[in-house]
Amino acid sequence: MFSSLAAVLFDGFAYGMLLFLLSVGLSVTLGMMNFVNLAHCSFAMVGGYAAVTLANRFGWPFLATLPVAFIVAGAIAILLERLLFRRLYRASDLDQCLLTIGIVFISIAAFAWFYTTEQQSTQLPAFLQGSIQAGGMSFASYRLFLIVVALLVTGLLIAGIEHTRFGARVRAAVDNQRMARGLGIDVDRTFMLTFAIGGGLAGLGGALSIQVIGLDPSFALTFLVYVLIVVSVGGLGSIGGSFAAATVLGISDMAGKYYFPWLGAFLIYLVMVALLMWRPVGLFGRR
Amino acid sequence: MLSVKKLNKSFGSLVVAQDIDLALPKGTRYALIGPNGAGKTTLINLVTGMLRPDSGQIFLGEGENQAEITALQPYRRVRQGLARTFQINTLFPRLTALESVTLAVLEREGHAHNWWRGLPAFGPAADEAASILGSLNVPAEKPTRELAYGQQRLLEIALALATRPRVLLLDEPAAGVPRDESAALFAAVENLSRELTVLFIEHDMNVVFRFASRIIVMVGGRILLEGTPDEIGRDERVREVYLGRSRHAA
Amino acid sequence: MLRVILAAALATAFAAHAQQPVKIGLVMTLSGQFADAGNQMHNGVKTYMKMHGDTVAGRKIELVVKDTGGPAPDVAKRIAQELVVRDGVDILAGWVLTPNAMAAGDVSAEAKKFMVVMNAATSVIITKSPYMIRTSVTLPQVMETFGTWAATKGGIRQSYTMVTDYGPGHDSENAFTSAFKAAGGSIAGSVRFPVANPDFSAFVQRAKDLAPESIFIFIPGGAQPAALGKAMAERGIDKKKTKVLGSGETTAEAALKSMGDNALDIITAWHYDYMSKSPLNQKFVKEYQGVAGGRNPDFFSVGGYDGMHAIYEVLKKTGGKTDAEALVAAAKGLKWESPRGPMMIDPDTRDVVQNVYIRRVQKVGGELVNVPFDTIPMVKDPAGERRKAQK
Amino acid sequence: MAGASEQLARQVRWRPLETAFWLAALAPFAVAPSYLSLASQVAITALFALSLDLLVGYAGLVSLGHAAFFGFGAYSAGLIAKHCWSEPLSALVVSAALAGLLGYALSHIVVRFRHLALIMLTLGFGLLLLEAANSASALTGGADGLQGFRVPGVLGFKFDLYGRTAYAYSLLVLFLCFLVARRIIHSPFGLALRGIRENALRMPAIGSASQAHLRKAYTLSAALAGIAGALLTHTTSTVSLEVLSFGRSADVLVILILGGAGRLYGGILGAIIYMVARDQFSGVNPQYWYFWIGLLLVAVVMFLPNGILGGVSALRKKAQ
Repeated sequence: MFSSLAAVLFDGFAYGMLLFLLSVGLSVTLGMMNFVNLAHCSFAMVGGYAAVTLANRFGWPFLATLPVAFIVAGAIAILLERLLFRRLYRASDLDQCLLTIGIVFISIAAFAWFYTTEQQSTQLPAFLQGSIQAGGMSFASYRLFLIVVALLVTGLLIAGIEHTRFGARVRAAVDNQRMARGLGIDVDRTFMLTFAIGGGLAGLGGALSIQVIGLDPSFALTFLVYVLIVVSVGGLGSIGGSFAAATVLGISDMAGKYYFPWLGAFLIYLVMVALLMWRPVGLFGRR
Repeated sequence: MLSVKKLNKSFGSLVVAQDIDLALPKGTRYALIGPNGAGKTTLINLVTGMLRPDSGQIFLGEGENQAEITALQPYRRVRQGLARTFQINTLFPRLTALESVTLAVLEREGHAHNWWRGLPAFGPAADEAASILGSLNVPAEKPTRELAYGQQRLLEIALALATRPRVLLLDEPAAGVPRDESAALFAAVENLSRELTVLFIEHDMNVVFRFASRIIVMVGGRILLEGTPDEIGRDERVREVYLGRSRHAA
Repeated sequence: MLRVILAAALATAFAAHAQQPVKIGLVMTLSGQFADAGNQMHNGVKTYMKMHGDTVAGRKIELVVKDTGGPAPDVAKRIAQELVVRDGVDILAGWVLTPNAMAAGDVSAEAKKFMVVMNAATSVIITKSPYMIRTSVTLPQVMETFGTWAATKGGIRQSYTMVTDYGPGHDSENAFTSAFKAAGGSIAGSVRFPVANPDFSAFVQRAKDLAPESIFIFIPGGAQPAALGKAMAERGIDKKKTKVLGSGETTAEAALKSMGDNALDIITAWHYDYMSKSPLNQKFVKEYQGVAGGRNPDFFSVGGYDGMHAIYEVLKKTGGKTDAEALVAAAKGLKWESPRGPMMIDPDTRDVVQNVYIRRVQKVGGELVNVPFDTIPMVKDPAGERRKAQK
Repeated sequence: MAGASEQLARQVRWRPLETAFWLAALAPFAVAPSYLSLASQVAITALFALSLDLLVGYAGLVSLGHAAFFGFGAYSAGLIAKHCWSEPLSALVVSAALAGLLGYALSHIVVRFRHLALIMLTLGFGLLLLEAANSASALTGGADGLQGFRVPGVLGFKFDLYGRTAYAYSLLVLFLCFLVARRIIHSPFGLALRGIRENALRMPAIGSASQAHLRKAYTLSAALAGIAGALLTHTTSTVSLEVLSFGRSADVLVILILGGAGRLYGGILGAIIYMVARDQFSGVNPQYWYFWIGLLLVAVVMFLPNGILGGVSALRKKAQ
C-alpha cells in the first residue's frame, strides 16, 4: 500500500509542477501587473508550436527547443505588448478580458491555418523516456525532469523578483506607476520586459507540457481554466503562491482520482472553491 | 447621546486605542484634535463599526432609550442615527449628487429594496434630497466626479445628513479645502439643528476654537484631556503635544 | 400545336430538373475541440468527389459546408433548418457528434430530407428520422463484438474497464461488459475518467494494483490516447501479463506516433485502418494524401468517403430524383466495396453493416502498425436488432 | 423643487429611439423570413446577456459561470416537458423560479467575494453543475443530451422549420423581461445596485444593507437567465451539456462587454452583432471564422472602449 501512496504523491507533485510551469507566466502578468491576460495559453501555444517545429522539421534535440520556445513566446509577448496591451494598462479589467479573448480566437485560427488542426506529436529523447527504479518504486523520468525544471524556474524567479534591482523596479512600477516614474524608473520599459518574461515562461510551459497533454490549436482555450485556477488559488503577485497552489491542486487531484475515482472531475473544482472561500486573496496573495 | 466605555484596540504591538471613555451629550459640538497618528480616524472607525474593538462598549442614545451598539453591523448603526463622513472622499463618481442623496434618503425610509416601482414615484425622497443639497448649495444635476473638490466635501456631509442622524461624525470635513471655502463649510455645519450632536476632527485651530463647544485632545491612542476651548487653550500639555518641548518662552 | 408546346414545356421542366444541381448540406464540427474530426471528414468527402467527379445522373453536386463549432444541438438544429429553408438543400450530410445528429434528425423527419450520418456513433440516432442512413459505425456494433470475441477466441476471462465519463464512454462500457459477461468473462472493476483529463497516472496506478488479466479502454481521439499510453509505460504495465484492449481511437495514427513502443501489443477492435492492404484502400489513401496535404485518412475520412458513395449510388438509382422517400428506398440494402472492406445499409434499420477487425499493434518494417489478426464479418448493429425485435 | 423628481423622471422616460429599436426588431418577419431561427436564438442570447448585465453592469459583480442558471433553466424546461406537461408558458415560469432558487442559494456565498475570487467562484460553481449534469446521465441524458421530449408549440402556434413561432415567442418574452429589467434598473433597488457598483464602501455608511441587495440582484439575474435557457429548450426541443458549459458563460460575458455593460441595451446590441457576425463569418469561412471574430473584438476594445454603446456615447459627448 505504501508504494502506491508514494507513487500518488510523486505523480501528484509532478502534475502540480506541470500546472505550475503552465501558469507561472500568468502569475507574473495577471499577478504582478494586474493585467487580465486570458491570452496566456496562446503564448504557451506559441512556445509549444515553436518547439514542435524545431524538433520535427529541423531535427533539433528536445532540450535545445526549450530556450527557443521561451524566446519566441517572449518576443511575441513584447510585440503584442507594444501594439495593444500598453494602451490598456489603465483600462477596465472587462476591456482587458475582451482584448485578450479576441487574441485567443485569433491565435486559434492562425495556428489552425499554419499547422492544420492535427494533434502535434513529438518524441522524447531517450534519457527522458520510461522510468527510473528507485527504492522499489518507478519514477517516470520525464516527471522528474519537470520537477527539476519547475524548482529551477521558481528559484530563478523568486531570486530575480525579490533580490535584484530589476525585480525591485518591477514591483515598484506595478505598485504605484506615478511614484515609480517619480523615482526615475522607466516604467514603460519595465512593463515591457516583465510582460516578455511572463510570455516567455508561458512559452516554456507550453513546450514542456506537449509531452503530457498534447498540443492542437484549441490548446489556448482548453487549459485556460486550469491556469486561472492555479493563479487565483495561489494568490495574485506571488510566485510562491502559485507554486504552493499548483502542488496542492496537483496532489489533491491525483489522490482524488486514485482513492475515490467516482469523485473524478468534481474534485479539483471543489478544492478550488474551498480554498478560495477560506482565503479569497489566495494562499499567499497580498491584494 | 454617544458614549464609549473602556474602548481598546491594537494591531499586534501597535496600540491605536487604549481605555477610551467618552460621553457626548445631545446637541453639543465636539472637536477632536491631536497630532497625526493619534488614532482620531481609528476612533471614528471603531465607533461606526468599520473596525471591531478588542474590548469596551459603545452606546447610542440617552436616558432610558440608550442602546448598546458594539456588536451592531455598520449599516444598522447608521439606521439608529450614527452617521459619518470620510477623510478621503468616498462618493459615487458616476451618480449625480441628487441621485446619491436620494439613495441615502430611500435607504433610510426602507424603500431601497423596492424593485418594482419607478424612481419618479418617490418624489418626496427626491425633494428632500434636493433641499439638503440646496442648504449646502451643492449642484444637483452634475455627476459627482465633475464636482469641484470643495463641493464633493459638502456632498459627503449631505450624504450623512440624508440619514437624519442623531450623532454626526465629521472626519476632517475641510481637508484640502481652501481657507475661505472651509469657513463657509463650517458655517453650514454651524447652522445644523441644535438637536444634532456633532464631533469633527480638525487641525486648523482657528476653526476649532470658533466652532467647537468642547474639545477632546487625543495622543497615542489615548485621550489626553477634554474641556472647553478656554481650558484647552491654556493647558501646557496641549501646546507641548503640538509643538514638542517648548524651546522658546511661552 | 398546343400539345407540342406542352411537351416542350414538360421536357424543359424535366431537363431543368436534371440540370439543377443536387445541393448537399455538409454540417461538421470545423472549429473548436473536434475541428480535426470535421476536417478529416471534409477531406474524405472531397477525395470521393475528386475520384468520381462532381456530376451524378446528369446533375451537378453542390456542397454547402456549415460549421456547428462543437457539441451544440441548438445550433445544429438551426443550421439544418436554414439549409432546408434558405439554401434549399436536398440532402443533409456530415454529423460528427451525437447531440448534433440527434437534433438534425428531427429536421430530416419533419422536412422529409434524406440524411446521411457520416460519423456520430450512438446507436439510437438512426431512429430519429425514417429518411436517415449511417455510413460510419455504431458503438455497440464494435464493442459488443469485441466483448464476445475477447471472452471466446481472445481467451480472456477477466477484464477491468476504464472509460471516459461521457455518452460514448458509457455506451461502449455497457456494450463491452454485457457481451463479455454473456460469453463467460468476469469484470474485475471499472473506473471513469473525467472528460477533460490531462493526466491518467492515478487511474493506471489503480489498475496496476488490481493487476487484472486485461484492461478495456475507451477514450476520445486526439491528445488523450498518447497521454494514456505514456502513463501506462511510466507505471510499468507489462502488456504480456495484462492484455490492453481498446477501441480503434486508442491506437489511431497520432496516438501511435506519440506513444511509440508503449503501444506495442495493444489489442483493438475497429472498422477501418489506413494501413490496410486492400487495393481500393491503397488508392483511397494516395488520393486522400493529395487532397489533405499529405495527411493519412482516419475513420472520420472513410465515413465521409463512404457517405458520398452512398449518395452517388442512390442518386444513380433514382435517376437524379432527390425526394427523400425515393432516396432512402434506394439506399436500403445498398451493398458496396469500401476502402474499409465490404459494406451494406441494413434494409430494415438503415444502419451500417460492416466487418469488425481485431488488431494488435506490432512493429512492421520499423513502423508501428495495427495488424489485423481476426475479422468478424458483416456485423449488424446489435442494439438496432434488439430494437427491431421489440417492435 | 419640482426640478428634483423631474430630473429622475427624465432618465426613466421611454425614448423614441427605444420604440424605433423594438419596431425594427419586428423587421425580420418581413425582411429576412429565412433568418428567423437565427433571430430567435439572438433574442434568447440577448435575454441571457441582459440577465448578466444586471450583475456585471449594474451591481459590479463579474461572473464567469452564469451559464449555470441558463442551463438549469434549460434542463428544468426539458424535464418538465418530458415528465410533466408540454405547455411552455407555465414551464417558463417554473423554470425561472427554479433557476432563481438556485441563484438565491448560491448568492449567500458568492456576494461575499470580489474581483478574481468572485470570478473563479462563479466559474467553479458553473463547472461543478456541469459535472453533476454529466454524471447524472440517467436524469439528464449526459453528453448525448436530454432525449424523449418535444415542445410542439406555444398558445396553439406550432414551432415550424421557418422559426416564425420561435422568433415571435422569444421576442415577446425578451420584450417582457426587458420591461421588467428596465423597471428594476429605474427603481430604488436599481439605484442601490448602481451605488454598490460605484462605491461598495460608502453603502453601509448611508445605512444600506448592500449584501441583501446583492443577493436579490443575483436571484433576479439567475431567474432571468433561467427563462432564457427555458426559451432555448422550448424553441429547439433540444438540451445538452453545452448549455452549462464554460464556453457559453464566456461567450455571454464577451457579448455583454462588446455591447457595453451597464447600459441596458448593451447586452442586446452585443448579442445581435456577435451572433450575426459569427453566423456570417462561419458561413463564408467555416474553418477559420474564429480569426475574424477575434479581430472584431480587438478592434472594438481598441477603438470603442467600454463597448460599442460606451464608445458611441463618448463620441457623442465629444461631438457636443
